[in-house]
Amino acid sequence: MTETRYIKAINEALHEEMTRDENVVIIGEDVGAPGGAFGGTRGLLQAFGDKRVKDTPISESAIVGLALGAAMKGLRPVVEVMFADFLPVCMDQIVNQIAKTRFMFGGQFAAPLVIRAPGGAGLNAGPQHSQSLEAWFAHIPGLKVVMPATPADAKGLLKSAIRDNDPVLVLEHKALYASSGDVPAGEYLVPIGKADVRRTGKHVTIVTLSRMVLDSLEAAETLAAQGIDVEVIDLRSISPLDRQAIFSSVEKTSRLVIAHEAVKSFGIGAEISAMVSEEMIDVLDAPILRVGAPFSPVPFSQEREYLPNAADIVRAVEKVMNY
Amino acid sequence: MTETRYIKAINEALHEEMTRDENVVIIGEDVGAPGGAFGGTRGLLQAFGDKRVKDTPISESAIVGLALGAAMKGLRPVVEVMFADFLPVCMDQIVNQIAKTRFMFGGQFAAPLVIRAPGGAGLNAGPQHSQSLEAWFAHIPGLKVVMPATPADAKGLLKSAIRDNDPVLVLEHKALYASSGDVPAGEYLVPIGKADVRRTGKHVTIVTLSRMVLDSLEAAETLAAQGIDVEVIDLRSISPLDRQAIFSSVEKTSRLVIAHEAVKSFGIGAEISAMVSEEMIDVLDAPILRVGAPFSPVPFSQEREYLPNAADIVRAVEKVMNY
Amino acid sequence: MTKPKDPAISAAIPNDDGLMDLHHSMLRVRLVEEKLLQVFADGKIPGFIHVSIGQEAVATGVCSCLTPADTIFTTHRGHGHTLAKGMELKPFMAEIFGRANGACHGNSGSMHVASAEAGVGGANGIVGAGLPISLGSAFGTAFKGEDSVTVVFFGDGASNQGTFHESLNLAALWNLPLVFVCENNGWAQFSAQKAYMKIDSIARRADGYGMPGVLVDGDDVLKVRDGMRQALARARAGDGPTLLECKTYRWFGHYAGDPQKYRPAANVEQARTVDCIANFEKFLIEQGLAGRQQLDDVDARLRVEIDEAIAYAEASPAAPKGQYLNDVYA
Amino acid sequence: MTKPKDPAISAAIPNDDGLMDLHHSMLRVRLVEEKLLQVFADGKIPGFIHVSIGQEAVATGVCSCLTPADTIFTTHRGHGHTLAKGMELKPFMAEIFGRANGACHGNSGSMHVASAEAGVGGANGIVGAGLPISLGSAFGTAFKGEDSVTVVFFGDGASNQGTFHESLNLAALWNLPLVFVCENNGWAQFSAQKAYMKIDSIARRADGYGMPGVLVDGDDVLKVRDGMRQALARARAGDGPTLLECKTYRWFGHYAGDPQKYRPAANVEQARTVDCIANFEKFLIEQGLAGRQQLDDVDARLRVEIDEAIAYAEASPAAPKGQYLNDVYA
Ligand SMILES: Cc1ncc(C[n+]2csc(CCOP(=O)(O)OP(=O)(O)O)c2C)c(N)n1
Ligand SMILES: Cc1ncc(C[n+]2csc(CCOP(=O)(O)OP(=O)(O)O)c2C)c(N)n1
Ligand SMILES: [Mg+2]
Ligand SMILES: [Mg+2]
Repeated sequence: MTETRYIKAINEALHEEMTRDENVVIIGEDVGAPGGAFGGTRGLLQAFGDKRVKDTPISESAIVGLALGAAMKGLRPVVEVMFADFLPVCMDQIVNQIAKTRFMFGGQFAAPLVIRAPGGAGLNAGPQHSQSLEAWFAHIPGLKVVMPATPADAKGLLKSAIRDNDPVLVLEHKALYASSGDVPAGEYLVPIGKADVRRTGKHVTIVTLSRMVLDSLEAAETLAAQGIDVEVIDLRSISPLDRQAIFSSVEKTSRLVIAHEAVKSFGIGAEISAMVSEEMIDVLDAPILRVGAPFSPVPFSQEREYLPNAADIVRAVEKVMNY
Repeated sequence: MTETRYIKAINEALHEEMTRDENVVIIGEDVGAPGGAFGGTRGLLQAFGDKRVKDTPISESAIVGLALGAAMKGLRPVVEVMFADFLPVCMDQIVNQIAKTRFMFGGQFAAPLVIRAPGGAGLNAGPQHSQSLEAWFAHIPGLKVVMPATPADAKGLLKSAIRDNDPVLVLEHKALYASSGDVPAGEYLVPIGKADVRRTGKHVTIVTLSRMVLDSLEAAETLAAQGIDVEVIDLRSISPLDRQAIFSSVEKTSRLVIAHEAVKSFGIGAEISAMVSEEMIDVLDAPILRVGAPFSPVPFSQEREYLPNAADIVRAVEKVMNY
Repeated sequence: MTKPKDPAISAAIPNDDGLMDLHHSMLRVRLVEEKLLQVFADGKIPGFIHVSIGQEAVATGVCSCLTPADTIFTTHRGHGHTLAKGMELKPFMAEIFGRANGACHGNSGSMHVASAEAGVGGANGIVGAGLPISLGSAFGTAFKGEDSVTVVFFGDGASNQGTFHESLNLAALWNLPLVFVCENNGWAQFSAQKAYMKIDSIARRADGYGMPGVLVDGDDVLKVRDGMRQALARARAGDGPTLLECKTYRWFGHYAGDPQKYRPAANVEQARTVDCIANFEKFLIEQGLAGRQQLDDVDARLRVEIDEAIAYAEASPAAPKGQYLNDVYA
Repeated sequence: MTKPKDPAISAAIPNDDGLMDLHHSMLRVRLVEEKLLQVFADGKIPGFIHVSIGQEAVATGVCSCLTPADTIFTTHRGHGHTLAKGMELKPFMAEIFGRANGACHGNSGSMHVASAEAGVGGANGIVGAGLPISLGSAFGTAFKGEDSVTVVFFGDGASNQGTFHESLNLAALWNLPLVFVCENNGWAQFSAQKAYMKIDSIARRADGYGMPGVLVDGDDVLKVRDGMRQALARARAGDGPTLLECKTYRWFGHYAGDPQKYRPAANVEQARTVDCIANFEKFLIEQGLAGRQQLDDVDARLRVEIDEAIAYAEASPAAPKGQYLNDVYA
């Protein structure tokens, strides 16, 4: 275990997987000598050469499609899309091609590739550089989607994603890149599709992910001071979703709050809420509340006011506790 | 009132709006002399000339972006995207440009344009020509999204969309194009954001839209024979969503089933379920159930087995009634 | 193209430089698609199909230069390319019929035929979407040190999609072993070429990427083959990609059943006077390379093969219940 | 470009063919951006900014030919274009500072400055995304019978996005009154041009659309203006679009604060010896069109204007609570 920054943990995962498997290749804009816009691919060109670390033109559709073709030929491409907001630029390749390749061709071809893209706000990057669009991808059969909240998960999930035989979208959070935490050195895999109980508690369950895990844990501290014992579940993967982890926790607490940074309406919180109320409405002692962003693009100057935070989570938990 | 086909109703709306407002222009692939892939723009070139009816290359991003620029200059473009499955091809223009234009520029520019696109399955068109992706668009602030189920709504919603000062995505259903129904002649507007109670009932509410309205009404008939009195709400718009219509009905019935053709997971049913359980959990006498497609791309040969249908709705209603 | 499995051909007549194979391949595509039109009209095929009748010289001219180790990517109008590349007829047909033993388990039909075995990376329903994927295929084989080549087919309409541009730029930049084959049949769905581009020849665009662009007569299988041979030689020598435009004509509607109100029947009739197969047969006979009877025998044998494939497809079972859930994830 | 609101200039010195306006415009952009770098380093501006210092001749040469009725679309590196087109400095600055009376209510900052009044259809944070939108602007004005022209700026990096291709094809096909200005500064973020395209000159791509492509020295404001005058004449005469490539150099990092480890400082120093403003001042003095003192006076007046705008922005209130909900729908 060493204290490592989130972006460094990603870099470590890439280094290790490239060492382990010579079919792992890195593709993206400025991923070579510059080491990526945020430093995720730093040192890889020097270590593995320009056969395996490929700088590309600004052509997201071509890049992501290229990864698919290479994966069909047995490579394990890891593509970096500089901001998750640019995924819409190559949406056809992701949704109509990559996600459907195995299905459309009856299993004749696989698409074992990874797309890494930083989402989320927090750097005042404005409406076209701050979005959280994970709900879209979770709705698409054929894709897997993970969103690490900690440096350890950033490493362990990425390593698992690279070894996965299906396409995995790794949605990193750019405001977490500079955060630090303990990261196991060397081989460390976090399974895709498994949530993590980040704090156990008995009064209310918070299901959350990515940056909002930090806000949720902060809220849990505040609430603990009021005698409210909160369980915090970090989903880590949203597709596949660890339904069992959610059900087990709510079974125990009978109360559920869901917190994510994306726009609340039609966000992933909706699915979790619907799924729980479908299966265990009688267990619930209060309505399921969701904390998410208001229905507006991410503003530049009012970003902090706009973003959901620990105080919003505290209020939601108080509401379900006082119901 | 005349018995009119859904596609003809769309065509009528376009004719009328082009006659009313000379700034309405039609843009898309094969929309001119051929009248569109499904006949929606038939006769418009002949009636209004090639200044207002513009055939384009196969360049969805350019087409949709062109509509935005034209709208900023005061035109009222109506773009046809041949299949809703191709919206991912121009997703950046829709989501990062069109949806955010008013916001990003502080209201200096507006984007009053319409994108028409047929979604849904039913013609064995396979995995890349049959999707229902409405949940994505409902998640994006700045867009409005409507999905007409009947010829009358197809006309009335499209006319309203063209007059709306915000961008409106009109998701038609290709399997409904040939369906007929009474359509008021001439001026007929269906307000955006208002649901329609297609059948009143007191035991259970079905919230549905687009093609599944027909299945829901069929299910309601079957259930009526068993003495179950179903209320069917046709959303018509999903953004903005008519929350009040849903709440009022559930207030009365205490039971809710949601039915849509899209993949169930992370579909719009999730939002509706979450919203209702958030606001009125104590009113509910049973869990909210969702009927939607399984988690797979739309298959070619097994399309009928794959698609949710009236029988699935009947089963869900029986389940909530017997709860 | 895998060699046609018809020993009678090579035994009976001189097959100088594979000419009889070219004939066999073109005629096979033609007869398959004519049959498909018929069974489609009979309502035996769900969904819709797009035929390439009249354009067979492109599929054959290009694929005759390839080995099974080479990979092609094609379009909604991909039957010809796929068969010329050597895909087995039975799984091809069963897929179009939507049966369990179709090449794709009936998941996807005519628009997505594919064969890993024959090096067919798949037809594609999204216009222009195959080009980016083909980049990766070429990159992948080069990465592995294989000397195989990737070919991507696309239409004149597709050449106006952004993916065309991004892909040609990247392929030229990386010197990929890739051939871009633009099958210019003059039409995109219901529109004629002049309605969607100002220039006549798509090959002209190659220069903007630093890549050679070559225009050949797509109705002459030998000219297509010559163009392809040169492009392949470049690719195999490590000299990078080529844009090969093959000018031809779409004889039928965009899809089977298209009433084609958008073009005068007379124009189509006129274009049909240039028949790549009839012309090639004439050439073979004139050159003394084959006799009419021999060609008719090929035709007869092909019809038997095709009838068998149709019978196979029709006799094949529907996909088992819930099959669509089996191929979503590994 | 609206005329600079500085009567002293035109009164005091001969302003042959607007030369002093060109100087004023370039220097204004330069001084504004130098100031922005400074206040950004001081932590007064949230988010990030991209400056165009060294490239002012492009913004000025192009926009000096335009009237407020003409419309431009620009990029993440759009300060220069926007100001040269005549956007007021105060709402510009207040937007970059994220204040309530910023041009966009503080919703979006440096990457999205826009001015309906000045004909600035907006900067854009998505590389290549402005091109499709510019099509509609040109279509819209032509539709209404206006004789105004639309100009879209984009970078060398952007010229590899699919949107470039689709937009040039459509503009040529429809003969739109549009000028595509490629500001080729040799870099896309952290990569040099040869890393993302095989050809040197983007203008070479115009031919593939049936459109003229013109390459000019983007560091010479008069050459840029000449190129633009010809492109504009074509557009206004109804002869359609032009691709005008202006070759220049990015003096600073991609964004303010970029450590630029990816390029040797010496190369940048070398490139900076070509300074469009210093060269133009030399020319003005040599031609006897201006004296050093006069130019310094312009500089001094601009600094006052800029300081006032900064003071205005800093004194401006933050956006009111919940402002972000106000501009989502009409
Ligand atoms: C992105 C996209 N846009 C539109 C379509 C509808 N469409 C299918 S084929 C076709 C015409 C294609 O023309 P071309 O590329 O010349 O190929 P051809 O049909 O002539 O073989 C169109 C518009 C599509 N499938 N995908
Ligand atoms: C679609 C998209 N991809 C990548 C980026 C990240 N990005 C911002 S600017 C830039 C470089 C653009 O280069 P160029 O077009 O030459 O413009 P310049 O910065 O040189 O003015 C990149 C890669 C983006 N904003 N949008
Ligand atoms: Mg064609
Ligand atoms: Mg540049």
